Amino acid sequence: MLFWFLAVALIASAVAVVTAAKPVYSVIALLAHFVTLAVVYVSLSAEFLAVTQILVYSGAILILFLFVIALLSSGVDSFEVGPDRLPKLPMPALFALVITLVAIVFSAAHAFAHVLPVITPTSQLAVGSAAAFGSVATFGAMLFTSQLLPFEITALILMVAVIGVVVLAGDHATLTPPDHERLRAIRRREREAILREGEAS
Amino acid sequence: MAVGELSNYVTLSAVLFFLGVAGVILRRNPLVMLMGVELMLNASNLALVAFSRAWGSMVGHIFAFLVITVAAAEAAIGLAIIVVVFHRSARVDVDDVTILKG
Amino acid sequence: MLHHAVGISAHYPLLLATWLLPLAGALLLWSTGPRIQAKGAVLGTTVLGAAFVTALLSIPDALRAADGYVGAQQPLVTWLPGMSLGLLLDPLSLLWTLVITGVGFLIHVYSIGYLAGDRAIARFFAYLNFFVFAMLTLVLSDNFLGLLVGWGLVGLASYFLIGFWFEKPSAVAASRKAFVINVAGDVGIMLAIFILFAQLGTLSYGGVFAHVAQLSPSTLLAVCLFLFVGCAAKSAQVPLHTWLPDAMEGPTPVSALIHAATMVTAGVYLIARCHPLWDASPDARAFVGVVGAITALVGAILGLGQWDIKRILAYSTMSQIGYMIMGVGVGAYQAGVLHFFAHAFFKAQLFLGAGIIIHALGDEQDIRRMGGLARKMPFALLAMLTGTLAICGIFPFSGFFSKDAILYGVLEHGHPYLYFIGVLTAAITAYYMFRMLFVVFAGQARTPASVGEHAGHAHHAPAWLMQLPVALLIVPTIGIGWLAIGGEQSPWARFFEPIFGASLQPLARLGMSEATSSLVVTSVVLLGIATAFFVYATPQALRNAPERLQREGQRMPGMLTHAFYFDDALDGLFVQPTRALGRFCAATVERDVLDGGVHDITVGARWLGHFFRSFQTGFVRAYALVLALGVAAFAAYYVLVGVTR
Amino acid sequence: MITAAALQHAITAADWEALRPIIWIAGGALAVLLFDLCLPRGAHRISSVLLGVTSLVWAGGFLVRNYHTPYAAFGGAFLSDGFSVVFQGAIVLATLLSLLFVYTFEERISSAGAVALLLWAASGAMLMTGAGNLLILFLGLELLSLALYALCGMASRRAAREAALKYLLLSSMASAVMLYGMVLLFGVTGSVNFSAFLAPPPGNPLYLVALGLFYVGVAFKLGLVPFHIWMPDVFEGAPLPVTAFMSVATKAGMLAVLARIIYVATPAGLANKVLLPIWVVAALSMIIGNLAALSQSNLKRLLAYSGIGQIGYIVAAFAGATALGLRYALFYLLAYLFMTLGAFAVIAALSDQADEGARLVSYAGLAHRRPMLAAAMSFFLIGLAGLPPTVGFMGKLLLLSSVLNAGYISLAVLLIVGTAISIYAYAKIIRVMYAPMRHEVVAGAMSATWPLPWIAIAICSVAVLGLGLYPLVPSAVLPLVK
Repeated sequence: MLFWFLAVALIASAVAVVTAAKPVYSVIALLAHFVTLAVVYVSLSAEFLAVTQILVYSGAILILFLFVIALLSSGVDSFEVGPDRLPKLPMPALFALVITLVAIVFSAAHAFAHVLPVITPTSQLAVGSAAAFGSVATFGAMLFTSQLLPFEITALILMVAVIGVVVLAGDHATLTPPDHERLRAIRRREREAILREGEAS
Repeated sequence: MAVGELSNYVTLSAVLFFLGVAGVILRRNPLVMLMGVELMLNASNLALVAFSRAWGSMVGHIFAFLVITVAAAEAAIGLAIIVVVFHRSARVDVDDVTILKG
Repeated sequence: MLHHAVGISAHYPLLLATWLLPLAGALLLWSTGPRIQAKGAVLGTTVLGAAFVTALLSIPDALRAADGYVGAQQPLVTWLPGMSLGLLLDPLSLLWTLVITGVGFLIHVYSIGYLAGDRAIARFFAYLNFFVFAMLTLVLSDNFLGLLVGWGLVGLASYFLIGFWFEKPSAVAASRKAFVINVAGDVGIMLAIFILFAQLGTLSYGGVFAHVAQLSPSTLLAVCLFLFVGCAAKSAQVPLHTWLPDAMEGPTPVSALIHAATMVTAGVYLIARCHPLWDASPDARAFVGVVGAITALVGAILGLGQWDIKRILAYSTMSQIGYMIMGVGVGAYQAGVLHFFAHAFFKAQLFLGAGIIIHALGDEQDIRRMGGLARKMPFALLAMLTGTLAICGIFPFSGFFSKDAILYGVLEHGHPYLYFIGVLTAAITAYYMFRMLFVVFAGQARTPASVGEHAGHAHHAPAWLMQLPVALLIVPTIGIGWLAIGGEQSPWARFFEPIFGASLQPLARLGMSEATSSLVVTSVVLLGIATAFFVYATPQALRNAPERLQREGQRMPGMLTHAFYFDDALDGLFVQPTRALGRFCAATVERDVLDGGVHDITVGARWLGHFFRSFQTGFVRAYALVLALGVAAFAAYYVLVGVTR
Repeated sequence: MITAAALQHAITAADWEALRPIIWIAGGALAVLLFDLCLPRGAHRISSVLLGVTSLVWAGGFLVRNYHTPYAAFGGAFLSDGFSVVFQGAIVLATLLSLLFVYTFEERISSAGAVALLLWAASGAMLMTGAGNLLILFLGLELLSLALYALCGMASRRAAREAALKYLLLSSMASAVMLYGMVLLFGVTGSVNFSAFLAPPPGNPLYLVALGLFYVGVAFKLGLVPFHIWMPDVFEGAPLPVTAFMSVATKAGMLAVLARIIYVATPAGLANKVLLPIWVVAALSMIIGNLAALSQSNLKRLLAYSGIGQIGYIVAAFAGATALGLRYALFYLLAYLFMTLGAFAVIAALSDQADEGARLVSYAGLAHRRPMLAAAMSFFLIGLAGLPPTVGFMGKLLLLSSVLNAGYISLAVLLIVGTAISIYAYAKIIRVMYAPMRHEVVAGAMSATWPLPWIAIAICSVAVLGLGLYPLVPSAVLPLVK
């Protein structure tokens, strides 16, 4: 019963994210979505993940989104201003989505109804004891032993994010007038001359 | 503890995943497109956690944790790019960005 | 240690030297050229002379019989799976090697004089040396892959050399045309190689020829035809010949070396080399023979209407190669190869002689503005006359023996129609070659500038630099035909016994003997010469030559204005129709059919390109939609596979 | 409550040995950043390039050693076998050559940041080549992609930023689709190891759908039609070194993944049906990529389209999953690397910080102004067109023979047709360069400021000719099954 309640909440909040009229509403809907998802994780005994979900997503990522919305000052405007230049897009898009969705759902139902294990009560879990599954301790132990390599790589990924943002933003902050402006103008004129000559011939 | 059929979880995650794709394709605001990507990643995570539980293997949890980390990094870089692209434009619309084509 | 690592063991250092010396010369000239210019010319020539000497010294290697094959095999690459690449010097490749290095050396010497004072003379010699290296790669390779590499490289070298004077737009256009057509030929050979490799798993000549029987007749035909596409492009066979006359935009020594003596005969070499394939495929033989005959005839007809001395020679080259291809195509390999050998000398001589005239007249190439050069340039007359007699096939010049051998071979292999075309072509050849000779040398001078003052040439290279090579070429032009006397016991036949001995044998004896055939050919040739004489060289014809030539140039029917009945009759009966035919071939077939067809394909491909580009709208959401559609297609496919499994 | 199995896995020095090339490169990036803080203003660019090159060369040394000692590190998470080492070598080479073009970045772009990000992107691609399970594959892919998002936008041109935005949105969508495929694979088999996919549960359609989604991600990164749609735009807009890097290193990483999946993780009985879509998109790429290249007027864009075709050739070599096909695909990858990066080096030699010399009009009459550059460019284009005596011809010959060996006649025919079309596209550039000059002003308008691209041109020319005449096909072992 809880599953169905959560499912409805998840889908509703996702629909709200996609259809909201203003970016800020989308962020709020996304927040609701993430929190609900954390509840689902708890229900599947993934405690540590639930906590991470709240901390990282709601605490960090969504705040970033809010910052950018504020920075671009379009957060309060509605999303789509101006004419839609691709009015024929939605129908084929929905067509593609429905086909793929049906493919996955159909084969998933086929697969898990007969072949694979259904979700079992915690007491029958293969891993250690029931309490260990999903716990912070087990998670941490795995992360620092058998899954050490992926963990180390995430450090690199975060480093890339930091440096990448700094480089992109730094470029933006230090807007000095380029030395090559004059040169570029000259070259542009030359090329246009060649182009004209090419067209004339 | 509410435990349901595994295929229910997969179906739910598939639906969420495709709501995310719809967000990417149908919306013109890059911020919402990025949120669509976040929805897709979270849908994957939901399926991962469910599968993990079904198989009794916590590798899925590790995987989901990595996905969350990557999503954070991706959001950071993505937002930076959006700021760089749109910081001077009057409206935030990806359809305005079409000088590369052909 | 090194030879082990690289896989080379030098069994035949002389052969390697012959092959690599021109490359070394080219690299040296490329790197140091701009500084040493004129000395570079001497350097390039010396290198080629050395290559010729080493080639001569390797003759014993080439004739040595060992392990069931004759010649010297030098492995180079041995570590590739299913592939072994190397060099092979046997009588066939020896013949080409000697011509390439020998004639090449003489033409190098000639070029020192011809290009003296050119700003980029070192670059020219670098190209020439590079060409020789490429050509040697082509003929010395013991496998199809090396052949193709050489095949592509000679095309490249030819492209560089035709466009050597890149300030001339016509030269650039000509080089481009030559390159494009040659690349088309390369693709044909590539396809043939792909088929051979896929079917037989080997690319060495020996390996392929040993397993010809494994190929089905249709596969064999496909291989032969794809190979022949390459031959036709390189050897200017109809309908891929159009680049050759244009290639005359290059310097004259280039025309002599590449577009007369060596490169354009690569197709003859390829067919002779691959004769086991042709032996096994009668359909391919018939096709190649017919194309060769048509080329011979069309080249001769097109030669009738030309005024540019080099273009006349170019069409005659095309026509003569048509003979060779016809010969090797129907199975008379020795005769075709003999004609190549004879042609290499007399055509080089003709071009170099023409070059002397052009040089002396200050780059004048129009024969209507020459005339009366016999007294002023006796040496040029000697060179051109002997060359012309040879190309017409007058006894005792080399062309007599080789052309007769081809024609009789064609008859022997059961192609009377081709024989008839060949004889007709011989008559036309005699006509237009002597027409050129008469217009250039007979009568009064029509040149405004006085001969010998080198109008437009500020430099004075010693005259012997250009005359000596021509004089040396006259010797083989007279001499080599004698090698073929004696039928199957002749030195020529015994030389090629190891190569062609086991190949196709001619049909049973025919009603016509070889002597009768020679008589027929000689008489039609004399008829052609006589006609040319009456049209261009009678005292009356010479007296008003300028006006007459002018009129002929303006393509006016001459019945009313002509004072001489005979002349006008000939003109109306013979000259005008053939000229009209020539014009028709040049205008309709060449421009509309060939260029037009190529054009349509290009346009179609362009249109498709634009069509696929039009999906690239620039809208990122549209791209995302394309992705989503792709995902849907994949998902749908996999679900269907999963369900039906 | 730690499971016994988790602790039993002890990490030894050998595990880190297998990763040492990647560690050197990732560490080199840090060194680049640190030195950048210490050095005076004028020395930034050269020190970054030198440090980057040094770390790559060091990594190359370790690769040579690893080639002979295959090892499944971290319990099979990272497989350092001959197969992956060759791919890693290709990535190292491509990164090294791309670094030589770094000076084309604008003055105010932090070159240290760019070099560091390039090195990290290379680490990501190298991780992908050895990935033995989905986690490493996903992380490697994301490491590569994230660095590239930022790198694409590192120029003040609007085109560069547009490229970054498009790449970000489309690639993250494709990554998410691929991730979903991986998740479903995990769900079906209960394992994240590639080796577990060899024995899929019987009668399970979800397994195939999961593979399908996975292949979408692969095809997207490889730029196979119709998933190529992002490539021309991104290649044209991104800064030159980034485009050069992406055209080879990204492809090499993903090709390794595809090869591992095809050769190790595809059940033999299913291979025909499962891989059919891959052959279809490869075939489409050969034809459509080359067709679209016909009428391009920007060289970077043209090389993007030509790359689509070239990668199609390589993927076709995997058809039939023969050992020969893998070896020849590896060889052609090297050929493609040198030919493409050679062409990029020529573009770099004609670029300066104000202008990337990628527009075709800039090449009109180049042969008369810069004959060496024009000759080099023609040489690389001849190679890409697959004509002798270049490695492009040799590679294509080998590819074709392996495709025919595997019995895929139609793919072979399409390969030839694609080659024929591409000759037109490349000949067009050569024609433009060698056309007579009609405008004198252009002479000397573009000048190479650094000798670095000349080094790249020299390396690539020697390799293109050398490998064309003496093809040293790597005898790499088949992917390690663990």
